Amino acid sequence: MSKRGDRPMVPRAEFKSYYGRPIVRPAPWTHDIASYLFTGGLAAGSALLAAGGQLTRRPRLRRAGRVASLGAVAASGYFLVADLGRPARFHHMLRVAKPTSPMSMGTWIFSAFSAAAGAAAITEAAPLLPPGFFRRVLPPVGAAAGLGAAVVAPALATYTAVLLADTATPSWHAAYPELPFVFAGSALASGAGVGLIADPAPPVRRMAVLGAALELYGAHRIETTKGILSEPFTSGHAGTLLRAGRLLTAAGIAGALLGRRSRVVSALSGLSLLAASAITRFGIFEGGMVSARDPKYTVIPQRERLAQRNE
Amino acid sequence: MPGRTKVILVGVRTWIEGWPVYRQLTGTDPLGRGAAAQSPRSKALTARTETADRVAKSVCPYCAVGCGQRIFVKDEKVVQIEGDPDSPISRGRLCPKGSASLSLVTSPRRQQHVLYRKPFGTDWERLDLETAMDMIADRVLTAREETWEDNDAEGRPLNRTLGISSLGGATLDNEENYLIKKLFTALGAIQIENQARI
Amino acid sequence: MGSNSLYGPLDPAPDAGYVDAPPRMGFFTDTSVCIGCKACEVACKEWNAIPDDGFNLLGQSYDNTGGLSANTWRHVAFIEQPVVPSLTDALAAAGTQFLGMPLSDLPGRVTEAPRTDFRWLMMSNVCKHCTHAGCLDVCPTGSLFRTEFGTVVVQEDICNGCGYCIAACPYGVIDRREDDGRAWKCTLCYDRIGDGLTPACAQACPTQSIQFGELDELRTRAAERVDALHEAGVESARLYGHSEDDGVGGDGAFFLLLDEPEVYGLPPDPIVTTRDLPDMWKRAGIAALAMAASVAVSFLGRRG
Amino acid sequence: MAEAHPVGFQWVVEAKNRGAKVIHVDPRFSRTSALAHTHVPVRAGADIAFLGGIVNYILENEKDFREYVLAYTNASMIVSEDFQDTEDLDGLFSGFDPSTNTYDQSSWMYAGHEKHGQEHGESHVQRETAAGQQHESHGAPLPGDVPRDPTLQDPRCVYQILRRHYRRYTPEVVERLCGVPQAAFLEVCEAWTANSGRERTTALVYSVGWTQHSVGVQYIRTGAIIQLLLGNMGRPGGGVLALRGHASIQGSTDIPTLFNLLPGYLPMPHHEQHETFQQWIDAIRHPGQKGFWANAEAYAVSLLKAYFGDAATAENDWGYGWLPRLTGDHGTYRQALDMIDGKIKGYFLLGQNPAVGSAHGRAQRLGMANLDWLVVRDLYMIESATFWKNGPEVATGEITPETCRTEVFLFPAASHAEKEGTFTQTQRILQWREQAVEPPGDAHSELWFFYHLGKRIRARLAASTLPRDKGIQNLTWEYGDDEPSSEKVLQEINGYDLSTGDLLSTFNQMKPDGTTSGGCWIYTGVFADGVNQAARRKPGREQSWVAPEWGWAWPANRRTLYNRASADPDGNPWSSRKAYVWWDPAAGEWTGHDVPDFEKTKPPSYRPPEGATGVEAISGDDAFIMQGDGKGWLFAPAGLIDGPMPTHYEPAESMVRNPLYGQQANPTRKVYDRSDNPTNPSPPEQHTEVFPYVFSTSRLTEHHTAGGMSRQLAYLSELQPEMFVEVSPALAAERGLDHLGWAHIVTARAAIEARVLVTERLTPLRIEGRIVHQLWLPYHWGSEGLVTGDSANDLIGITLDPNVLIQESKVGTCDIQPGRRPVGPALLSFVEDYRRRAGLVPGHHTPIVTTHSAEDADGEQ
Repeated sequence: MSKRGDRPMVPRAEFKSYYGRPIVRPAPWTHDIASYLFTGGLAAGSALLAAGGQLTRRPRLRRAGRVASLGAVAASGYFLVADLGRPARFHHMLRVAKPTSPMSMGTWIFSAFSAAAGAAAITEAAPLLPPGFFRRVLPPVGAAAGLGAAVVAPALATYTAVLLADTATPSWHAAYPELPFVFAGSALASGAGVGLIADPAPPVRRMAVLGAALELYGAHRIETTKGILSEPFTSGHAGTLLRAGRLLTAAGIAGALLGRRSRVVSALSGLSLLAASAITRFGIFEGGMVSARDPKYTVIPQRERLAQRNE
Repeated sequence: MPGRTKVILVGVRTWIEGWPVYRQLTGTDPLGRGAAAQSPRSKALTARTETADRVAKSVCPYCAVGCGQRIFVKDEKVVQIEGDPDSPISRGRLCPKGSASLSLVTSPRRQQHVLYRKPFGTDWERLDLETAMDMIADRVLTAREETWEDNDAEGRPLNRTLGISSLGGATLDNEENYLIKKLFTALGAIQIENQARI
Repeated sequence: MGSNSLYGPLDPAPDAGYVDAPPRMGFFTDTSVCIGCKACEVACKEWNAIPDDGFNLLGQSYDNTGGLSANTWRHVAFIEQPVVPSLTDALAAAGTQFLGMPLSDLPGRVTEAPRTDFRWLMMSNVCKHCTHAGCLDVCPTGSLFRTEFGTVVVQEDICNGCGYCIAACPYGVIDRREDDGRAWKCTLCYDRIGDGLTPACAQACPTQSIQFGELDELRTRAAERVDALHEAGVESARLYGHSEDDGVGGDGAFFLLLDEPEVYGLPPDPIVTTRDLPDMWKRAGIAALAMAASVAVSFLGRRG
Repeated sequence: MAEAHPVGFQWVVEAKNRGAKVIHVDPRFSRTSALAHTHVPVRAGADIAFLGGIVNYILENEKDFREYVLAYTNASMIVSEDFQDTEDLDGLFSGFDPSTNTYDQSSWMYAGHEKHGQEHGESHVQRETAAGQQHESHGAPLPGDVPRDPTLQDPRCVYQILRRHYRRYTPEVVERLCGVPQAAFLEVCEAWTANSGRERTTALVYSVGWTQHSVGVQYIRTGAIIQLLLGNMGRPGGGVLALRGHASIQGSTDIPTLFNLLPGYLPMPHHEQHETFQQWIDAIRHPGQKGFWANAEAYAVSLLKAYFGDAATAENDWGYGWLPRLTGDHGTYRQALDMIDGKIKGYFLLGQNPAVGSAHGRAQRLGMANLDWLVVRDLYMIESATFWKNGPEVATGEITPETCRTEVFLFPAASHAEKEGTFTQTQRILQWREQAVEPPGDAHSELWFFYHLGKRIRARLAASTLPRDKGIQNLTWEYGDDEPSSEKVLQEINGYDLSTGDLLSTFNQMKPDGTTSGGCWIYTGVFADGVNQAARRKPGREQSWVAPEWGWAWPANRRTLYNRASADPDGNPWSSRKAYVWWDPAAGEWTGHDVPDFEKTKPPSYRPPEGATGVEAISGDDAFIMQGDGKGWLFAPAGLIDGPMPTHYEPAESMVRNPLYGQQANPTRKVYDRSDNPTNPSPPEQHTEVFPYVFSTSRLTEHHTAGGMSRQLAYLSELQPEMFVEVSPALAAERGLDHLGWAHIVTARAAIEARVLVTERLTPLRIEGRIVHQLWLPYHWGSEGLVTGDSANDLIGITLDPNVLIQESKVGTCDIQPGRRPVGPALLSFVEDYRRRAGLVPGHHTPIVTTHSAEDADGEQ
């Protein structure tokens, strides 16, 4: 983690703009989309947790993972449709399948995942049914669906990184090599968070640590290696969010490792990881917006790129 | 029964074939960025000038350059006003004001009824057109009578009234200015002016 | 679908599946003859019945529109450039950003001598109808599509207002309309050119600063115009968006400018985000594998 | 031009692309300047100093196109010995009478013809009746044979008089008076002279803001003198083009809804000068004079036949007795002041908005508040219709709805798309508009309104036996039943051969014996061969570059006037490149790209016999056939009230003492010396520091005149949404004005507020050794519409040019202070305080004659 305190200010290069107005336009998305980044990641993480639980015969983990995944999928669906300018036309997303559009690919990924995660979660209700055909058929269907969801989960968790990066928003685009790792790590951490609350078994702790590691590695590179384009992630509101996210992640991991014996500490560290994941997503979201609103983040890097190319 | 199912099948087939994803897989636009994604509405798009009932040759009402305008009419409503490419003066071009002629002519803010404000009144009231015309005719003659001058101090003819004034004409047609000047002159009302004086 | 489908020189209409497509049409906007009359703004709004942008004095010289938006598909920019020697030095000394605004408060700025020279740049900005259009690539509903003329159009009967195109445009052109929810931008008068007519702005432009025609023809005409201006001593004339080798494969609507692009609010080196898309998916794939591996490692360890 | 005539400006861009040098002279850097090679910022109101400097440059360096000047101008003519110039009389010409502030012009006459000159009484009447406007279609009256010195050496020949008059207008004086550095000034002189002469021409284009000066007509005269000296008149790519403001303002002076003219620039009869028909006719055609104007009687009789039809007979002088007579100044400003005094009962406003568009807005509105009734016909709700409830005076309490007695009628009018008829644009081309749709609701054309108003009035007076009603009873007034036919009216304007009923094809067919009719002789030919020539629409690309088959230009479809001058005295083009009209000896007629402005078959070698008059007296090399002497006038022996040669006078409101002469401002300007029409003090008066800045007003591309046709439309209102004032950074610093902040501007008439735009496009000028700041205001705003604001014309007083009675609204002095203006009654005391500090207290009279020698003889008006 880079030390806080004063960043070396980029020298006030003299650059021109049109009355200080933005050159590119920030995405019109509200915080619904930032929330979806979190719930999408949580759904993926939970599905993986559930699959892990399923394969290592930890029913409580399986059940918690599947239910959390279903909840997250429902929340994601709401956020995605609510943010549309014309919500009634949400089904137009399935009109095309365009490889050049991460959101088009993402829609199909999300649909497939939702179907699988939904099915898996429903089968959890099998025990409540009266004995008979369904009660017998559901569990194996659930198992297959659970594995299906787990297979799609990594794509669900990382396509959103490609979606943000595949824009003209300077800081998002510049972060494309590392953003998927942040989102993958963040998804794992939030999944592990669910696990820590439900059944803090060692795999969950390992999953939390690995997730946090991935996330911190990605965030660190984004905040330090992008030159002026790192600035939006390290200063202002976005900077505060990302730093808070890191603190909560550290706390969560510490809790997960040290508080092995206490269910309460494990649950708290789970919550901390979940919160960290959400806050990190909002931080990334906000940083991108800032980089689109100030013309210098568009002009200066492009001028430097031109200078290098012309040497 | 088979008839109806055939119709449903055909319906389903055309629906499928209309589905851009299907057209991506089977057509010449796999990435779905052009031909496959075009909607029926887009395919059928046409300019409203081509579907107009008639075109009137006109001239812009704003400044004295006299740019040619073509006014397109559909169902007795003006649907577009743009430059007349035939005009050797403007070659089909217009300025911002000329280009706003469609709004000028069709704006809901245009006055459509006679309004009347009685002396010491605090607001407008509606007035029937024919009644208003009669009221104006009476007032013109009354004012004319009250201020008529047959001769000057030396007995030379004046034959006029200074009780009526009129301002306006540079935005009007020559034919309108002609009738205005002709009527007021015959009435002896000489205080006729227009924007040429400001 | 050819090799340059995502990046590099390309004739976009055939690549987008049109069999024997008409020649690619576009705009060449020669700002050296623009008189800032805004006929293009009004003619566009009248033809497309676009709502007004509100009545706000912006103080950006004679630009009270602000910029391209869902309700402004042609925007005339105004930049007042006093070339008073003391101004440029004062600016450098103060290290402030010259934002194109007339600065009345700058020390030493109030000179006795009348200004030595003055330039008032005017430019009618429009959607670039890029060869590689970020907005079109990212559109998840297929509302944004490539027309047979090689132009980029939003289909208002399809768009659900997801807003992705707005973030993807390297020029910040397209925008979502407040009360309507859908994205809107210049259609290069797709309905008019379909009937062989000239787009409304090009038809109205009094000095033919806006020229509409076949893109190849416009590119040769523009090159000749730049040479003519250079011979006439206008050294600062340069083309912008004309070259197929730029970051968006060349613009369908390109410009002749008299100063750096950013002075007009244009990006100096725009690159379509789709160029890096394959690399992005590769990166995401690695992260996904890392994720799967992490879970595997987590659960395959000693049962604890 | 790019600001107010953008589509016309395409031709400047075309010329520029073909290598023409474009120079823009304007106090403010405008969108025209942005496309010009050179912008020359000048002090508003000093144009004659600038142009006089160019005349000086031409004459001192002998750069005039000598053959052209000798052949086609009155340079060689000898002026009367009695003539004394402003150089001799400290800024006045000979013949000035301080009691009437007019000139006895006889001393300006050519030698030996002093008795033809105009004496005082006549000049006074000429000023009162804006007689200058008659000369839009013909020159002033003048005898034929005049002494000359072709060697141009005689000290009393026009050429030498001109040289002496402008000898002191050196580049150094131009710099002192206009603030133009000498280098920039000389660049203009060199460019103008280098691009004139046999092979090259220069065009002078002005917007009619030039006429809105107390010396407005003389501005245009100076431009004409330069173009004559350089041989640019009558030639392609040359001449003087006026960019007029309204769609048919040229039409509204040709067929004048103006008090002093009848159609075709015939003068309205004057009670004293034209008591009888014969006096009226002789006053127009001046028997013994040469030139086309000689057969004016035919034009006058044809007009009366058009008005009164069969009732007009030789016995009753064609109904001349029924015409009303002028007694003096009945202009719109005189009327506004009379309205304030309660002398006027009723007022018609026909597509005009004086509450915002006319000078001295407050006087206009106070006048309307004292009428019996007001009829407003317009497309939209305009300020002149709601002065009684939304006007600024309602806010100050001067007018309250409850106490305002004016009855107001607002009639909806038809737009240009809802009626057919002709506009006459600024190149004199009549263009017929087809009707697209019917007018909505109760809206009607003015044709309909006045036709039916006339029918109602004639019905009411049908039985009258009063002599005053004879005119209206005998009027020909039959144009159809409901919607009158515009075509029928245009045909009446064109005129008929009454014996055959055929439409006339040229005004030469008009007869003075009552056998022909014609509502406007200069428009005769618009229905040549019975065809509506104004409706012709042959595409420009299928015609020559003169495009004669699009619409119809008066007179006789001639597109460039005085085009005889595009050929040398022998009839050969001055240059093949610039050939326009020439003599074809084989065919024995004039031919070329345009309708020759000369008798078709009169050879260039023709010389008139001794004692010839009228058309016969025009010789083969008299290119200016409408002038009394057939020549272009470098020196105007008659016809102009304020002098034979343009002279630099300071504007009526200035802070600069005229350094060239004791006479400060135009001594013959029309002044209304009343307490409700004060003028800011100018040297030699005291307190000029109260209003220390110069202001000018003009238009924006996005708005139209008083805003009635632009501030009601969203797409134009959003482009320029608020009233603003432009100030230079230097003035902003001096007065503490912030960019986008508020400021209020004050004159002796009013105070208005506006947002501040600080811009380098205005620059301080060094005048007479000190810095003069100029600020600029658009004049489109008013209290109605989608975007509203204060009206710039409220600031401006009523001081008029003597020749055409147009107000000086292009230059004035003012003060500007940061922040918004006071509101309510406080506004009145605020402006009153300024007046007091400026010494404009009751009993103050603005001095007119300020020459050092003159005792303070204050001329009465």
